[in-house]
Amino acid sequence: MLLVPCPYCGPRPEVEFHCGGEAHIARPADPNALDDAQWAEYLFVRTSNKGVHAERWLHSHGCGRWFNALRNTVSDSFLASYEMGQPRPALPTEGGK
Amino acid sequence: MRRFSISSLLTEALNGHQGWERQWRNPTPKAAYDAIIIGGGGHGLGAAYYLAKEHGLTNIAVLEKGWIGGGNAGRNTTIIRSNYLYDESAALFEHAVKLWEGLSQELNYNVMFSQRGVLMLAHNVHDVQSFKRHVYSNRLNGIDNEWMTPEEAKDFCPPLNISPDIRYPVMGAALQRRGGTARHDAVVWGYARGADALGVDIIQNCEVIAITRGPDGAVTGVETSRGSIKTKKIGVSVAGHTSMVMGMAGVRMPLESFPLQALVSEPVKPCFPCVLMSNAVHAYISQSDKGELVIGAGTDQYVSYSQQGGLHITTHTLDAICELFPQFTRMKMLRSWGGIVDVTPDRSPIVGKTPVKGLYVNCGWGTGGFKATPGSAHVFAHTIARDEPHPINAPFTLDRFRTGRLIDEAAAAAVAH
Amino acid sequence: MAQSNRLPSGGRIDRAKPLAFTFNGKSVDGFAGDTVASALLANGIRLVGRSFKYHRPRGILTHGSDEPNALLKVDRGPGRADPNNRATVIEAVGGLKLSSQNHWPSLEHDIGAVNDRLSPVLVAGFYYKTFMWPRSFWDKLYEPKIRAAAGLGVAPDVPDADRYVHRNAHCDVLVVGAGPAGLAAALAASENGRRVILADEQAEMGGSLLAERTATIDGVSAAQWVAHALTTLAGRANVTLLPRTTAFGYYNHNHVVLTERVTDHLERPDPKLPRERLWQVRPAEVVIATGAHERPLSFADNDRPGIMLAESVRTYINRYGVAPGRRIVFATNGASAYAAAADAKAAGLDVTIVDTRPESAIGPEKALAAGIEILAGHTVVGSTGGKGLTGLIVAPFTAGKGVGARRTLPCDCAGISGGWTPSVHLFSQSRGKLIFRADIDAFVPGISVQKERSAGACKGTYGLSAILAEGWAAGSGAAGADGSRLFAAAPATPTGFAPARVLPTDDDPKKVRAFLDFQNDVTAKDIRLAVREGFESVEHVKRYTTNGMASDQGKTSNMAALGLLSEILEKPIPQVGTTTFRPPYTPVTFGAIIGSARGQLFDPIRTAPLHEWAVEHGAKFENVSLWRRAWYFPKAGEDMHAAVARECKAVRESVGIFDASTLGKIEVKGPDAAEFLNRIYPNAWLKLEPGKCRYGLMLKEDGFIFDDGVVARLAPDLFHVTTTTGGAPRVLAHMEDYLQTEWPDLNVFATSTTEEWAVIALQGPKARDVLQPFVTGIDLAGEAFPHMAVRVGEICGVPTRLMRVSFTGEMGFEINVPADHARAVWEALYDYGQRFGITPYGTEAMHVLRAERGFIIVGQETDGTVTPEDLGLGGMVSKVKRDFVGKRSLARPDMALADRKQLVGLASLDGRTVLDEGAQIVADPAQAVPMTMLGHVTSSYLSPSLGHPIALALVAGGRTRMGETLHVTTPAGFTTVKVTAPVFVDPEGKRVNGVQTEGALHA
Amino acid sequence: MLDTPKAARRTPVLPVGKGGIVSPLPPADRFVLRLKGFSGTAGGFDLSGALNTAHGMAERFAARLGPDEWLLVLPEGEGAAAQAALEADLVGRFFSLVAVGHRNVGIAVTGPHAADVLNAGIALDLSDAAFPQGSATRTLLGKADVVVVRLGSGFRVECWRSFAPYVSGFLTEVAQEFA
Repeated sequence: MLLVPCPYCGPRPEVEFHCGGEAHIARPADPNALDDAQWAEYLFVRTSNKGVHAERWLHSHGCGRWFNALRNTVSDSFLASYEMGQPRPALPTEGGK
Repeated sequence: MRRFSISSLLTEALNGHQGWERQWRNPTPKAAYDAIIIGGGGHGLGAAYYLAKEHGLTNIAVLEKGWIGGGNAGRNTTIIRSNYLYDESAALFEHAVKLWEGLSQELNYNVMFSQRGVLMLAHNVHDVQSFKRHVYSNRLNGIDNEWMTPEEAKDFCPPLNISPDIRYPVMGAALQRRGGTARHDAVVWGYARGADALGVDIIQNCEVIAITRGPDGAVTGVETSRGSIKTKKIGVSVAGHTSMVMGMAGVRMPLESFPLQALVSEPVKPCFPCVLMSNAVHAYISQSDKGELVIGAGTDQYVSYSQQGGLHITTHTLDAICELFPQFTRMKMLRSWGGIVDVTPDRSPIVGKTPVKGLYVNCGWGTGGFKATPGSAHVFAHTIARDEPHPINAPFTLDRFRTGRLIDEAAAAAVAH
Repeated sequence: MAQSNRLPSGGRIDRAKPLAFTFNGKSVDGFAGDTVASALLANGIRLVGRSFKYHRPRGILTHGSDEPNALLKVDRGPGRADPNNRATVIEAVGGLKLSSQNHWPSLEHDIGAVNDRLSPVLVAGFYYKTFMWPRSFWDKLYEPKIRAAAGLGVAPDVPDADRYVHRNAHCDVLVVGAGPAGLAAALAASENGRRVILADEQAEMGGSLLAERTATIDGVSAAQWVAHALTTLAGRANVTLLPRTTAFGYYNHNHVVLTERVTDHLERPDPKLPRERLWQVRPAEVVIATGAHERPLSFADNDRPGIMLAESVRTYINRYGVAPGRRIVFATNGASAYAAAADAKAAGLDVTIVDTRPESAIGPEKALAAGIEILAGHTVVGSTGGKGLTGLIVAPFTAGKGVGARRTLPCDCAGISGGWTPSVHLFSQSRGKLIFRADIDAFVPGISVQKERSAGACKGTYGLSAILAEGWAAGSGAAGADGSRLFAAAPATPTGFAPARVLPTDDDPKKVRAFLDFQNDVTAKDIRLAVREGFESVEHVKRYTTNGMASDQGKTSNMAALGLLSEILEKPIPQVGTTTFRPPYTPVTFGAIIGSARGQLFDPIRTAPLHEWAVEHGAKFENVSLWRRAWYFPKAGEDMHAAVARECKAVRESVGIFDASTLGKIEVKGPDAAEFLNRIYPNAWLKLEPGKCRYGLMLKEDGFIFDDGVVARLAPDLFHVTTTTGGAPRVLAHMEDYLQTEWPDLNVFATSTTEEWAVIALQGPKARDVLQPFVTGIDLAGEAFPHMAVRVGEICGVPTRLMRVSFTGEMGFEINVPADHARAVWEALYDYGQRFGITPYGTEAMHVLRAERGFIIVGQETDGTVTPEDLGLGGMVSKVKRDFVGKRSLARPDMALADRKQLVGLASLDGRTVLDEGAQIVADPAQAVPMTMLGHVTSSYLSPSLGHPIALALVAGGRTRMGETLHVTTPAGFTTVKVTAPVFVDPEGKRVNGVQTEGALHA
Repeated sequence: MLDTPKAARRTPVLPVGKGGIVSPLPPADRFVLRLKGFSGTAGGFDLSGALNTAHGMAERFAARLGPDEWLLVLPEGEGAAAQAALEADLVGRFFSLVAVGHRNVGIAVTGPHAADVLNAGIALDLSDAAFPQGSATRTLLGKADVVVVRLGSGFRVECWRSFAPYVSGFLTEVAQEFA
């Protein structure tokens, strides 16, 4: 069970959280302006990066906040977590293990 | 290829088994092949086998980054069934089951396909409606699947707890008698041996690190940990790692890769006759020929390539198993492991062409790819050889996510695969 | 049975506390402190089981959790029997009933032993090569035979009488293993108040020190040092000692899971105690001090009962006061067995040492063997005996010259030692990479990945002084102190061995069966066969031969197989690889893993405030998500059908009362609340006036329906949103997701009030009459309180949000009251309603009533692939709103196809047949299989109001098929139906206003 | 209009374990307060505390469960006055005050093994150092969402009423060995 670093509550057990998938996929401001392929890209296409991955988490059985986190999908270690709306932080060791 | 038979076995027994030959060679990669399959699992090796056998493409190679069968082929709970709801899925999985039924003989390798029946439990009114919908749909598609009362289900699976007092009482069940299990490693080895005998090069410890493309965008070859290899056709069959490999060709996929766990108990004498699935409480159980209870758990909730998940996922599954089979709490978990499954938004696979010429993909099987192995391999080979899909895999395009013509088995049935 | 092999003195057993248990029905005597294995040996019992494949007689090989052979069924009474328990770890308890497994008719005379004769055929992977003809025989003959032969013990067939619990714990340092390294680590780590947990799988802490006869530490005996260490630790409030506790899994983020056996060692356990406790520990740091496993030697017939590990011989003598034999031959390739031989001799036993190393390679350990015959430079080529060892066949061996003349050393016990394998399981589970140390022929932990450090033998450190110092340093380091301490241990620990894969022999290697994996009957020959057939990866060899896959998971066999593989492939071991270790370290009961989650605690059973009333009034219940809801209220003699018909009739003709409390409720508040709902729902909300309700369908971004419900606007900035029963949590999560991530600029808060408000539905022509007397502050008159209005007032003196809504087609009210008041309000209404024949109804009648009126249920008429247009509810989708969740997806090409499945009604042409829900629909029942299916039946009932069946269905292009004849599957075949509109009662919707529409009802 | 008595309040009937470790608490009034960017006192509640802390007394406190979310608990009957006071103090601000007095049930877990009992189902560190007096948080107990508050002696567990039989059943089951 992961220990998920909630930016509000600190590290807490994974069972308190719901993972919401890849982060930084903003809902298009005007969905009608997108063609079908672009809309499908927004709805369905995900990177599933092997390495550092930005993802959404909801502290559903805790403070109730959505937030973003960077996690290495090979080691499963968390590298950062940050509040919704903040930019993805740069990592000095990005790409490494 | 030396045929396996009781007589060859007895002959060798007298000879101290000195005369058996390698089941597949250990070749050095050639500079070029007519086609390359990336991924030495059951799907990839099977595709190579059918390319060679049915399409005459023998100058081909299967590239495996580790050892063949080391991915999901060797990590699943080996459930086989074809009682899917939608015509498209039913056709695909039934194609596979028909091939399973003759696979040991086809490959001259006992894959131990055991048609002991797959029993799926209904625990609420919604399940009952959904399962009957499946049963009727299967009937019209020519697929066996029958509705059972709780008492009939218990007759078929005597350990089952059908007490009305349990948390989620059994209200009935759907049984596909032709469903069952097979020996996962044997499928891999059988296809490898068969493909090798037809001239296919199976190259292990060969990791693809790049896919090269020409000026027209078509594939021209691969860069591997064992050098460059030229080819005009590449079939990607790398469950769990599809997004990464397709990314080498610049194709982004509607996939997420999740850990999936399973476990076995210590071996015991036969106590569980069939495969039993309960989607409502998330329990999947059968007993291997060795005597172990084989139990499938769910996926973890996050993308991971670690082949390791949390204990709470297996706990959740064992909670359900012990609710249905309270006699099993004193059984012991012997071994647990994880695989990586790539999951599509509609929980149906993608088998077909891609936007890149010469690049074909077979992926997105989620938690249910093993059962499709021969069928998927067969139609994937057809797609690669003819550069057009077989009618059976034609609906399973990448493009369906654009048009909205999804094949949403999960949504339609609340049935995990 | 007499304890013929109990030594007259010594051991840590309590001779003042005798006990007796039975083994295969015979009484066995022992003492408190014995394991079952030590007591069996004390009673002279060597044969304890049969192997998996060949049914060979097997004895006790080890003294711990690595035991592959001695697996017993343990029976502790009704509901307390289970198979496959290691005799070497079961504590001897008076009254236990033990029996051996995998034989018929008896342990001594086992028919299955014929397999041993067939062993030339039953080699690795033989089953892949045969049993294929004829095809049908696999399922019917071969597989059942194989299955019956396989397996070890028999699974329990009655529910478990014991309880299990969980415990989550946190500490600064978790020390796993209480041998010398672990004790030193725990002492160091706990010096300065850090929270320390020390866990050890054995009943008594001390590890290998408990079997030391001569060793001293800092001038006191090993036993005294252990006692002092444990007293010190027990005296520290910051230390938790967990004996009988196995750390079996090292998971992500320093999550270590332990299983504590709480009562199995007690003859009469307190029923308040759980049998086992699963500890889920999240330590800041972990010290792994799990020791090492001794390797057996591989030679022909190395599996006879009486052959055991040398260190186990030593342990049985020193710790348990048992002589595993009177004449013992130690066969070894290294130093440690000399200490065992010395201790055996000191115990007065007849001892010989056979050392595979030449004389010149034997080190200082030779001094330990004073007075013992040593056959140096000898190999073991076989053993004699049937169900028990009678002799070891040895011969001189010189590299290059081969094997010399044989001689048989008579013995009733052999102590074999093939060197040591550090127990790196937990380190490997923590994802640390192992590195190979050729000097000790073993894998040891490499760089730590998680917050853990290894110490002692599990790290390849074998000298006692060094182990203690390493343990101390690890414990201190884990506590952040980085202290060090030296320990003076004497005498020096004999260490070092010359790796031996399979011992040299002059027998035909094709015939020799030298066992590697004792339980799975894998021999060196099998490994060679696998390689010959092209299985070169260590994982392939493991899977093809099953080596290391038995219930001991290869603790005594993995290194032997790996070494042999390396020899055959002529590659160094690191290039051959090693297998990844996965949890659990030793098998763990399902009971411990699930803890309390059994029976009533398996999953919460949610019930609404009126549940007890329904129970008292004889309701039958159904499960709906986690809820248990009243399904119908049968009167004496009524079946479900009759009860539902009566309940429906009451609602249509008079008044029914229904508990709708499980409906999800969300309070949406804020100046932007209307704008928010406008974006979340496809229909329009800005102009809904306070005091009015509106029905809303909710879509996901993919355009498909995922929930629905009525929304009441209570104030300009306040909405009372309702959801389906099962959908409440996901709708709130959906709202929070958009509020927090996409539209954080909107000033809206959403709060769940599902359980604050109980909901009593009064439905039927007399509903208002029943309600009227109890309501204050609300004018219930039709014009003042029309259909789809909401008012706030009081009922029975408590607050209510009263909604004039109908899910039945009748005039209806949904009375929201604070949950704790629901019972009183319900009873008041029910009592008063008697004069109108008020009838409680359940979910089934509710389903029938709404289907008659053509109302959909999300999850029944929809399945995640259905759009509003498909249901004929396209009018609810705003054409003018620029955007809402799901809008763009509705514009995809496939959403506009004419052949999409659309909601219609179906009428059985025979006027009788009630269609099966889920039945499929075709145009031509005579077509060939596979048939073209047009859709399926979503809801179907015998309508009590109409007296004939009604059904709703999704049918391809359904709205263009009105009046068409179609065919619907039945269990026996097909029945014929006509396509109708999906509304059966009161299509004009007059009855909600109290207008009686007899004509429409019986159309 | 019938002359009917005011509807009585009836809380869920919960099991009482032996040894008094787990016991239901009396009915209370409660509110969920959602409010952004505020620190101070309102309606007599101290809302200045950090996330996951509770301020007040055992029977009347504000527990900050989220950055903009408080659970307010007070003795039965005091809710209406508190609501009026809160609304007065917060006038002009954007907030949401929702009565949830009947939604929740309170259960007391007390005694020297209280934390051990809770830790059978809660994965958080509940030791004095990690979860001292004045701590409060939402978390999971087994399979139920709960709020744990540490004010006064022992712990207060709050859960939704339909989960109360499960939560109290779970706690009494695991408390047996300490009773």
